[in-house]
Amino acid sequence: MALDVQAIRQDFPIFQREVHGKRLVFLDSAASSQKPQAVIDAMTRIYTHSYANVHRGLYTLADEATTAYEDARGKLARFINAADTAEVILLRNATEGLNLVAYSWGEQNVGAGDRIIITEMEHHANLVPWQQLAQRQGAELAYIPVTEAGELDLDVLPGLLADGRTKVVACSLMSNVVGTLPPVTRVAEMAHAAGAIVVMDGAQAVPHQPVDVQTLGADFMAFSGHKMCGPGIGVLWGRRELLEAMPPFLYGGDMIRTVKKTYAQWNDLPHKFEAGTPPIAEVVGLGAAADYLSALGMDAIHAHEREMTAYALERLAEVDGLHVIGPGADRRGGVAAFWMEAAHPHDIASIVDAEGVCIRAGHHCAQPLHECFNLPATARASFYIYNDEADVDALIAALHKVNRLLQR
Amino acid sequence: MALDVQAIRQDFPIFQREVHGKRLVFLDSAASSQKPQAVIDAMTRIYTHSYANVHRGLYTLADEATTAYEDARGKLARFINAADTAEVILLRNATEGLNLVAYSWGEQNVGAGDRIIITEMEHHANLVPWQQLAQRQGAELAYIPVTEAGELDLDVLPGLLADGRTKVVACSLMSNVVGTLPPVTRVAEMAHAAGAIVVMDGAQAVPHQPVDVQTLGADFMAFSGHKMCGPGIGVLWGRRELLEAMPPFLYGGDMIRTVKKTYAQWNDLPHKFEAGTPPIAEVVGLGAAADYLSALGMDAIHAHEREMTAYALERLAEVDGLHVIGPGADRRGGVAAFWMEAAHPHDIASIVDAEGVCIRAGHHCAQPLHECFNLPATARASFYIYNDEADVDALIAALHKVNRLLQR
Amino acid sequence: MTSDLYREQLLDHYHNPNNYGVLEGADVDVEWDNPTCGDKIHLTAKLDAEGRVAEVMFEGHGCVVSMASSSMFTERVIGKTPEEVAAMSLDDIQEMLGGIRLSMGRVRCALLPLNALKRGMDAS
Amino acid sequence: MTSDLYREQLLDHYHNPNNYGVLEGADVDVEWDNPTCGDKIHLTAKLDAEGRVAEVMFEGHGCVVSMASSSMFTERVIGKTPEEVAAMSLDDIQEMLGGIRLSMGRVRCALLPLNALKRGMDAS
Ligand SMILES: Cc1ncc(COP(=O)(O)O)c(C=O)c1O
Ligand SMILES: Cc1ncc(COP(=O)(O)O)c(C=O)c1O
Repeated sequence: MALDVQAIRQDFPIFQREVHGKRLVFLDSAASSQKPQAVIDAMTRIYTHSYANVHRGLYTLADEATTAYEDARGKLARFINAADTAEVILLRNATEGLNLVAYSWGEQNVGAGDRIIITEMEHHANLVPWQQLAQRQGAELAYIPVTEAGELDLDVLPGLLADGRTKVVACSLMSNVVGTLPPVTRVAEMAHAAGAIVVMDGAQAVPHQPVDVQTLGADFMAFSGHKMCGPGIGVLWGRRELLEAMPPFLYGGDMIRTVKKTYAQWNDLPHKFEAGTPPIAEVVGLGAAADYLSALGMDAIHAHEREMTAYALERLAEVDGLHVIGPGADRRGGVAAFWMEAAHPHDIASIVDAEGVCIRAGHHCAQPLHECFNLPATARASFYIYNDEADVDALIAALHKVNRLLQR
Repeated sequence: MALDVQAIRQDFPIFQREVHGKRLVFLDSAASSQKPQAVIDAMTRIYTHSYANVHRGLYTLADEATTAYEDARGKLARFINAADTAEVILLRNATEGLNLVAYSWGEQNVGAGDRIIITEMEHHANLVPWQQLAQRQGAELAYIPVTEAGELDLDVLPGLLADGRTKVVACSLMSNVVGTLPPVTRVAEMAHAAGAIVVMDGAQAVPHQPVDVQTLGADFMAFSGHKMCGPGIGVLWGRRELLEAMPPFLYGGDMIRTVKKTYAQWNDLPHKFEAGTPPIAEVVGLGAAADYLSALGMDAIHAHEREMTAYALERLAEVDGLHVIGPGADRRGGVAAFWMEAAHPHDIASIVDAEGVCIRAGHHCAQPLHECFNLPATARASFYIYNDEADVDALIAALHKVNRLLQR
Repeated sequence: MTSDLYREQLLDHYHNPNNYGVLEGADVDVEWDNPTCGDKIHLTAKLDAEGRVAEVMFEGHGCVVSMASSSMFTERVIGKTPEEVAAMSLDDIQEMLGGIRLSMGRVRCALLPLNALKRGMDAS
Repeated sequence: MTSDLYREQLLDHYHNPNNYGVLEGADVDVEWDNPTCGDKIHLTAKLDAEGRVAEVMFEGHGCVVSMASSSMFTERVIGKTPEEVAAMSLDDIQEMLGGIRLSMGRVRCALLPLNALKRGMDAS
């Protein structure tokens, strides 16, 4: 079933506004997506009807809030097909999820002389925590290189894994710049065979394609609510055995079973990793977002974005002096990062903004990846459920204007 | 100017609902407060009008979102009279703020043989992070005791500070159980004279009374947005020199200046401590909450709650076999924790809920404090801007019903 | 929901619990608590030759739900094998309490005697 | 706002910058960049006997804002004392660029030459 983009756009109130008198063409969902009315309403409903702090209240309002909060956790567990709802930890953002693993699992399991393997295409969120962990522990940080085509060069992996010193392999399910979809299941098999655990960054994948943590091969996976039609929160999924063996990360209310003056005992999963008051309405909103996406169908969403991406790559090739980085449309998700001979990425973004087109310019929190391409920055368009070919056409027209203004 | 509680209640849509066919009497704001329409609207407006990821976008939507986000930070800085907006760090909750200090400042500055002083009345959020830091670093954890009247016994403090081994004193501005307002400025003077820094837990104070971080004597102070009419986020304020000297806590996007494969350099304050995508609409909502409270006037709010508390303590004394713990009304903020001879706190909360009255039962994340009173749990009523004497009357009537049901 | 909790039957068990006390020479002897609220139970049980629950007594303090649940539980489990006890769930307890749906905050209270016995039988 | 940035005057400076190149025997020689976007500048300056800026040249690459700002800046700072340079702010740069209000994402670009010179004068 193809997506009905016109109908979907009606669900998102922001598309009723214009920018500089032009139709809003939002091509920056890889940074953060827009929100449908159903998600906004779910949060408003909590605040206007059932708000109270969760988990510790015995009155009706608190029970309603707790039930809504835990129901949302259940929805998120089903969304990624987690075997166990208690494996779903609700956090600030994907970044916090990856840091939690690097601190709590990492400091317990990675020691001097051990190796951590990541890839050159990681977002800083799945790079700097490992780099700093390696520094703190005296471990080695090794990179799987990225080829000119923007793919992982897995040839180095067997050699890196051979000595058994590798404790963790961290890899993105999809690059937020080149759009590459690495063969993560194969990476995971190799890593597991060598005794390493596998941490996957699902921030760009979970919003856009079906993800099943039971077949993926990951031991941990983090993703962001705000990139999947939800508010600004994040999720960490992890295998129960690993989560249970880990020490807590943040300490405070709700994550304890008992506190004495000289010691404390920890609460059960998932609460052990959720210290203090959570963003209650936001979690409920993210549950509504999972419902919204599931109703559209993750397969349909993925197919729609593939079509959009193929069309976009075709049309971008028409623009004089424009170069897209990364693999072909059949091997990538819905993002296209590019550079132009005549214009700095900042200028591209500013000039197309005047036409109502929102794209991002910069290193997209992936400086080492940009170094592979010898570019300090790129412009990036990314696609989601509310984009169609007319959006791509608007982008292309605006890019021609960039050339008219800045080519000489 | 006295508060016009009837008018205020009109601002909070939740008071249009009933519970079990009864008027909603919400006496659990110490756990989390209700939200006025102005706050809900501020968040909805971002989602329906100006949503995009912040800080890295050059297009109009991103600029509007970033401006709204940073404006809100400015409002919060003014709300606590911070000298510098960059000293205001926006986090998940107060708990995360206290953990950030314990990890980032603590691991750098507290070593084996050093001492950390906290009080017996701390919420677990300002207790467990220090307890665990002490364990990790081999430092000593000392407690300022709580007297039978629920006050701090400061007599022990000079002795504890005398040997110069104390690196940090952490203290709440107001107990969330006994309501005590400790003499924090005096504690801070003594601590500073002994060379220690002072971390204050403002979670119960900032929503209820004027707080000026420039005269308070704190080096760090954490508080929660959700207890002051805002959504589920938190704030850490810290002195610039200290924040600048500290290593980052969470690593990822936005908190870096440069990332190379082998090292990274950090961004300026406050971004250094805000890794990844923040809860954008929620921060804007908290800015609106600060505006809302400022318009009522923090002095007026404080005076209103003092009156409410005095009235409540007077009326609670009428209930047979009921015992309030903590100091008199002139020495406490707007909470009253109590126990009843005839009823377990759980039963108290459940039975008054049937009358529409929301109170909390349990240890309120303060187990060591409850141990001082030899009670595993208490029931707690707490007051805010939308409560009036009729709410207290409803509570008292419901408590008489508890006795009727369970006294024998 | 609330009214269900405080209806006559549960209040009777709360005020006049069955099998209140400690069994001499018990095969199972366990203390268990809910630190969140301070509910505490000391549960003792004798097993028959096949390992079935033959006799149970409890002592403790807590809310109406935990105490009434404990009182009713001491009768409900008689004759059960360790496997049958291990298989008992929240649903069974809610049914035992008269078919009520407990709010999330009360689940642990109601489960206090079951969790104590499960733990005690594991250890014995 | 956007149209302001790309009006004739700034584009002229971008395409035909003033004082583009490197000064021989400079008193101030500094490289400075915005890692976020890759804007880079190499700025050289000579000071007169009183320490005032006598001559400035720049080389580099970046967006229209950073390059036009650098070009205009090389003329705007002539004759300024170190204190006067240190006192220059975003407002001055916005005024220099023709009285535009820069969006938050563009502030660092516009400040590139000023920040470079401040840093260079501190070091010299
Ligand atoms: C005194 C005190 N400190 C800290 C906290 C923790 O706040 P949060 O749950 O928002 O992190 C609370 C509230 O629960 C509190 O009352
Ligand atoms: C691949 C990838 N990983 C991680 C992140 C970090 O997500 P967040 O900012 O929500 O923590 C992002 C998005 O910014 C991303 O694209």
